[in-house]
Amino acid sequence: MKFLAKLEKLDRRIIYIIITIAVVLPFFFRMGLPISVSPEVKSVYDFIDGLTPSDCVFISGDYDPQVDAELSPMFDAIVRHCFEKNVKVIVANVFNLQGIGLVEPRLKKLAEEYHKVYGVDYAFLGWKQGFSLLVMGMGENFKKTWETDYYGTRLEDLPITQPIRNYDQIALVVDLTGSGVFGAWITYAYVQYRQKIAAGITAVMAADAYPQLQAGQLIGLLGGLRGAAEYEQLIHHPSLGSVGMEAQSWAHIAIILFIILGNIGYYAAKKNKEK
Amino acid sequence: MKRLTSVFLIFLIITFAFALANSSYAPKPQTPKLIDIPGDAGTNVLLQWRHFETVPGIRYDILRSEDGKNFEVITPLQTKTITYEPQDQPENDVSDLGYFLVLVPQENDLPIARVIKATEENRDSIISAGGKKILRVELGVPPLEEMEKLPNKFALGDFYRVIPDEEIANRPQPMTVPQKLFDALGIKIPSLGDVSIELTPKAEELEFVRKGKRILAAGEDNMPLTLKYGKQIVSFVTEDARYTVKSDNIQFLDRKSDKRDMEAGKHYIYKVRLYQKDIPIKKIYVDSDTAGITPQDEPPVVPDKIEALYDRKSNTAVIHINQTSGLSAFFDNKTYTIFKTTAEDTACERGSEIRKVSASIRAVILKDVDSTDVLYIVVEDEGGQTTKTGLIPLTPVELEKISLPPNLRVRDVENDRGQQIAIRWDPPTLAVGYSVEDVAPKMMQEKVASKNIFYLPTEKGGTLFVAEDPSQVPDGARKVLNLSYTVPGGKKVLKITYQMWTNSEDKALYGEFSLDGKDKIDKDNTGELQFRNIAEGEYSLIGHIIKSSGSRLKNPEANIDMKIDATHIHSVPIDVPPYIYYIYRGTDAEDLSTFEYVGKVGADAREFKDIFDDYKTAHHKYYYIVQAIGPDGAVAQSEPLGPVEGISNWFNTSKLVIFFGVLVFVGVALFFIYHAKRGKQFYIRPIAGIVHIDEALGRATEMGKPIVYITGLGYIDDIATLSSITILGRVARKAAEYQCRIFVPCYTPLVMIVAQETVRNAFLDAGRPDLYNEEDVYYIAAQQFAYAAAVSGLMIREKSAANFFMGRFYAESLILAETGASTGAIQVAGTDDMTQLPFFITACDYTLIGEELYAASAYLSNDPMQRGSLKAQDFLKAIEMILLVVGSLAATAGMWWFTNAFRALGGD
Amino acid sequence: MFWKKKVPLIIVFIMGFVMALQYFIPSDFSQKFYDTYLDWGIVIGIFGGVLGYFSFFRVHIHKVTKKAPNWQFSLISILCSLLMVVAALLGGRGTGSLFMQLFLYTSAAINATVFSLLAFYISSAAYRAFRARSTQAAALLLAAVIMMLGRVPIGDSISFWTRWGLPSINEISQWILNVPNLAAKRAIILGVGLGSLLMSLKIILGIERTYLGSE
Amino acid sequence: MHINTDIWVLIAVFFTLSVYTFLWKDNPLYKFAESVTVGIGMGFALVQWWNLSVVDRFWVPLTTRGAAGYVLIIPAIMGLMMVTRIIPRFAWMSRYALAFTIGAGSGMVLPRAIQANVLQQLYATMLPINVSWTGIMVNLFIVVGVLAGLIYFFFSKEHKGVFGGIANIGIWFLMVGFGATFGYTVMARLSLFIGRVLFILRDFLGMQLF
Repeated sequence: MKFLAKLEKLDRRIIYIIITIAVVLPFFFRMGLPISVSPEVKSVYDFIDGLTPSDCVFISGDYDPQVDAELSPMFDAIVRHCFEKNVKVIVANVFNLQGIGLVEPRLKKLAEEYHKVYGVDYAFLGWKQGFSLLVMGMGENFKKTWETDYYGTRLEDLPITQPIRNYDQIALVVDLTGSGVFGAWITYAYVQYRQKIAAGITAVMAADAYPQLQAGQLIGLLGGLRGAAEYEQLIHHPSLGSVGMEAQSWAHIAIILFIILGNIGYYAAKKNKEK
Repeated sequence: MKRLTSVFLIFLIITFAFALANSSYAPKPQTPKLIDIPGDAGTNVLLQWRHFETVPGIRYDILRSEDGKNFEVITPLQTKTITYEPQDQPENDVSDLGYFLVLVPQENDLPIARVIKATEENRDSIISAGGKKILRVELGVPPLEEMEKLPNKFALGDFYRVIPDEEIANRPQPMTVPQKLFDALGIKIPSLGDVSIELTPKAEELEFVRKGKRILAAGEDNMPLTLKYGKQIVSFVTEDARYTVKSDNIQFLDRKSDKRDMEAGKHYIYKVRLYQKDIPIKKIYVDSDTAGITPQDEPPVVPDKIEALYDRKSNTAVIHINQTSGLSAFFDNKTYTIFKTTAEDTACERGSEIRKVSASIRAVILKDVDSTDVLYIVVEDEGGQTTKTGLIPLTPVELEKISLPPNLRVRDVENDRGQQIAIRWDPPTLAVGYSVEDVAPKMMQEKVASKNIFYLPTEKGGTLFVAEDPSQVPDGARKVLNLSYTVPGGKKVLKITYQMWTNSEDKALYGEFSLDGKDKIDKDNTGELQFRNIAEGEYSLIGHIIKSSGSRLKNPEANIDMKIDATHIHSVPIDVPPYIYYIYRGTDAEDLSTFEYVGKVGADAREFKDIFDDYKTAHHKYYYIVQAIGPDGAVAQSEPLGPVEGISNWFNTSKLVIFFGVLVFVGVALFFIYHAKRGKQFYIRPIAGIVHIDEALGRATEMGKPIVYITGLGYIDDIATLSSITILGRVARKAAEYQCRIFVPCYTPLVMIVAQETVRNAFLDAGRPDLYNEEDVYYIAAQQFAYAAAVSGLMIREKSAANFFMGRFYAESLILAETGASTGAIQVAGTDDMTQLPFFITACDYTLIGEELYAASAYLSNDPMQRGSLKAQDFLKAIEMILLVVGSLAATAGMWWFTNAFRALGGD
Repeated sequence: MFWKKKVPLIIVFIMGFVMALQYFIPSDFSQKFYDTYLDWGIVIGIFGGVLGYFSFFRVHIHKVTKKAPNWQFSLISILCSLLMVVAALLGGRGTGSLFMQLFLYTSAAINATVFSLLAFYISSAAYRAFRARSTQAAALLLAAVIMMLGRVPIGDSISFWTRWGLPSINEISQWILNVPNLAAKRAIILGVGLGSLLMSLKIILGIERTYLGSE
Repeated sequence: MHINTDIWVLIAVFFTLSVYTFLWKDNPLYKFAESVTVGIGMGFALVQWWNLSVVDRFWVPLTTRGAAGYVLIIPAIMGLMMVTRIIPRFAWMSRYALAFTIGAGSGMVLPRAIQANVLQQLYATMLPINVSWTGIMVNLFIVVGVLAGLIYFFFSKEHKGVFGGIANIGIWFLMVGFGATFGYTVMARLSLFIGRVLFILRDFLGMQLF
């Protein structure tokens, strides 16, 4: 009984160590668990899969380093998919300046991997002051709102952006974010201009996005690392996301065990008190 | 501490070293080739030059000048950023393979590179011909310091370094073949579709691999293999120099625009400027040599695809005119004049004019010709120059009768800025397709290597056969190693896909279907419906289009009643009639030559929106002509429709519901605010949280330890922050009374200023202004993590007895709450942010959930206004609840018009 | 008084009223007005930015000069920010530039790491606080556990009962997410939404004026 | 496995590890990392702000757009007024700018929020409650849950009797919702950690993971 009661207050550090082990080990011993694809991810995949080379997808990397690990796998997976389908890709960081440093190098790398030409197959707009104002402005006049791309080239001079007047020429907006800004996209881009929006959201916010998803304001949703893993599975390109899921599994088990231990301890302690 | 600062200084120095290490090494960029776009008004010039992989630089500027002295920058173009690669791969050393590089000089261009493998005989002749022995090839760009060792020369050519990989070559190669091939072979495979097989590798591939390491020039045969086993060579290294061959061709089109002018016959001089670094203080760049050009206004280019048909049935001729050339976008053709003449008139001079149309016309109907006539067209461009086509004989045909869509009309687009005009037609149509799919097909795999099945590719798909003895296998045949295929998993699903071919006047919302009495609606108009695990057999599907009013569209095309065959896995796509509609816009109904092509739509459209760049241009009288084009070339043309003009509207009727919503909201709010202003005290039920706030304060005073109050990361116009400020007022006041210290670290400057005022006033009210310390209400940094870290530090250092987290929070919430908990402080939190509530709930002693935060602030501040608005909130909530109940009941009763009223699309 | 309090409130009212109305007016004029506002808003925001940077430097310089506890760290912060400016001046902002490298390999890396600390905090929080003290606490606990299992592959592997046609853990977690969770969130959105709406209205009407500060 | 000696990676590794030392206890290494990221982050923001905002969005239009550009001086002045907030004597000036932006902001939010946060949500919650799986297990639960939730947040009446009972149901829904969010978040936080582990294993220790 005494021993069980001790379970109620383990030292934080013990928990930390065990979590670390649970996360690191799977990188060496892989189980290769299958991942079932959820409908909201599938619908994003299907939508992009249905696009033609003349279509254009606008991806906004509205996230900062804190959530890089979770969202960059999504970014890679989606951009890969677009490039494979030869769909045009315009990338920006509408809501997050820090996103530039995270997204731009990845985009360049992928573009080289798929032999894509800047300004023709893809473009990078970076960040500009304005947040929601930008989102609205794009609905009115895309080129005037952005004026130039991240490197200072006027958008009229880029074959890819030249024909884009407003959201009508953008098949899909993909918002990758660790915060609630997808809400702003909905309020300003969907509500006003009926722009189709898909969101790649960190697991936290994802739980939050389900009302909008169910209300049909989002066409689909990638939730956290799992979302990325699922998408990777759909495009047959297992990568960061898939490996991460293994570690996830084990860490989750560890935490659940801790919860159980904690409760055992809790009741044991209560018994002791009653005695 | 000293150590730390020194560590930092070292770190500084290193990084600076890096900054300066970026050397400045770049050769002159290639002089741009200038090309005058043919057939244009002399207002387009194409620039072309090569950018070699090994040339460092961040971007090119394109400069133009008229006098050759002062150049203006037209536009910057980014170069591909170079990734420098280490050079130590041994397989890149080719000195032992005996390859020689020979450069073939060219007229005003870089020399062409040839790579020759030397033999005993020809070695000397190669060397005498200036051949250089290739020591090393480079598949990436070497680091700058490496590159500076050798002069960098450039040549043209694509070469590949082939390092064949037996392992890859021997891998079984996938392929799919139709199931029937196996039936022919007598092997039964219950597959759902094609069977994917794995074959032994092709003989030629193995042969290619066995040839060993070598350098291959692109364009030779078996290019795919070269790409598979080879890597493109960036540069060859000989004793005396590095010859870079890998380059990409950069193109830029300089054309007349509102920003830049360009005139035919005027001389322009161009050069390109390669930037090494872009430093505000000092720019490092190299200019190319200049090149000049005088763009010409060429005579017009005649359409390259003219098809003249004579329809015997209706005795009319139709001419289809197309410019297929990619350059046609630049042409300045203005009008086509069609002449009628005789076959003898080979010079096209004696014809009589029968029609003059704009050069953007795609199809012309001619009633006044007969089958024996011969035509020719005179093309005139903006500059008044003309060109004639050759003689165009009429091809006699019998065309299907084609008719224009019913009820063609032009309208100004409603609820818009006035820059759109719509051409609409009928009938609204519900187009349905379906597919019977297997929910969970099983993946089957089979090893058949032992069965000696061989695959022989032929023109039509290939054949399978069994051969016991490998010797009798014809060459080119490959052994089948593995099969994989899918078999039915049992459960079937029926997917109905539909499209509503309607225009906005029909106000169509979504489709409603019923499959043998099983009703389904697609409220969000996703265009797809699913009927899960259905039994095999025939079904009948009835479908309708539902309007926003809730009623169905009446016309027969908008209602379908079809048979569905769900006996086997297959799909029936939506079929779209093969018509195309061309839309033309003109300013004068009488003069057809004013009509210009504005766009085309398929037969699934019921509307074409002509969108202008701005309101002004749309705000004129316009006429429209619609042409229907049949698959066989038959044409039907409408009379000019209109006139119509773009009108900008003053109220967006599609937002009426929202407008009404706003009115109700404001009305209710004003009512309560009014009563509150008159000092009416509204009742608010006591909020549990408040007790805990006082409790926490009491605890802090007992222990004589300070309080930490966090106003969150929200901005000053955020309701959560404002409520937090109100509560802060109360907390600070109590703190002053109990004389315990209170820290308020702030996230944004504005909030800090307001917080300072609040706390100061609170201490004043409590009569203890002496205790107020400005330093305790301070700004940290508007950076989430910096803030979280600093606050955690504060809580640990000061061993605060009570922590309050009120306002808007993000991911840092848990950092704060956990650190607070670890110091054993009593914590009260409150936020309206759904995502962070769980953490406060788990890690804090009490949490104000969502609106409770507002309520608490209203309760604490005896400000009637706050109570009033809380009351209004309750009242509106009550309305929401009633609407919800009624709405759900209506939906259950199938009265969708009620819920649809709330759809409030806004905009379309 | 008039210039310091009345006029701002009048501006607030006019701007608020006009912008709210503008939403319903598609006309060319209203759109132009709207575009102009967008431009202006952006520019105002730009200069508003100064406030943050100023406060940052003021706080830290203050610390250094006053030799407040840990002032050295404030010094480091200041130096680092200056270093970034210098780096940008020297090498530009492009990929691979010193500026970007510095950001990616220090700031970005550190922030990511700090937020990964949350992985540990959340575990200890779960262990410490997830006690089935009451039925509701138990509900919260259970939902969390199911969610944890349901969102990872292992959840599917361990739900042996699916063979009896019962929903797998994954499906249950989906249901929790799409139904009770959605209901809870929507209830909060509906209420909180009204709250912020009222706040906007009170701001427009000049009733809520905390943000203006007192003099 | 060969250790990456790229200076940048080493720097990142150094900082990553020094942050983790915080798990044991607060220490100078951690404080150092903290102050560095604060500084670098601020510098980054500052530079990007200057180039992307001040230059691209203000200076360039001002100098190139002619009359249309000069108009931008007005908002620029307002922006500067905002800054006067830090000088108590002129603080009142900032009110004009604040009034302009916050007023317009509130006005803009009003109709849009009513559309997205009220009407759209109501529309999505008005669900048919017929006798079927979705009818009961989904729609009914959602409608009841939302109603109960709203009642829980009803402040004009004490939680007693039937009313209190329904409010209690509301709490149940909220709790389950919070639980779900928590469970979800665990995942998110772990993936951050996984991200760092990946960095150490792959980028630093150069292990082949896939």
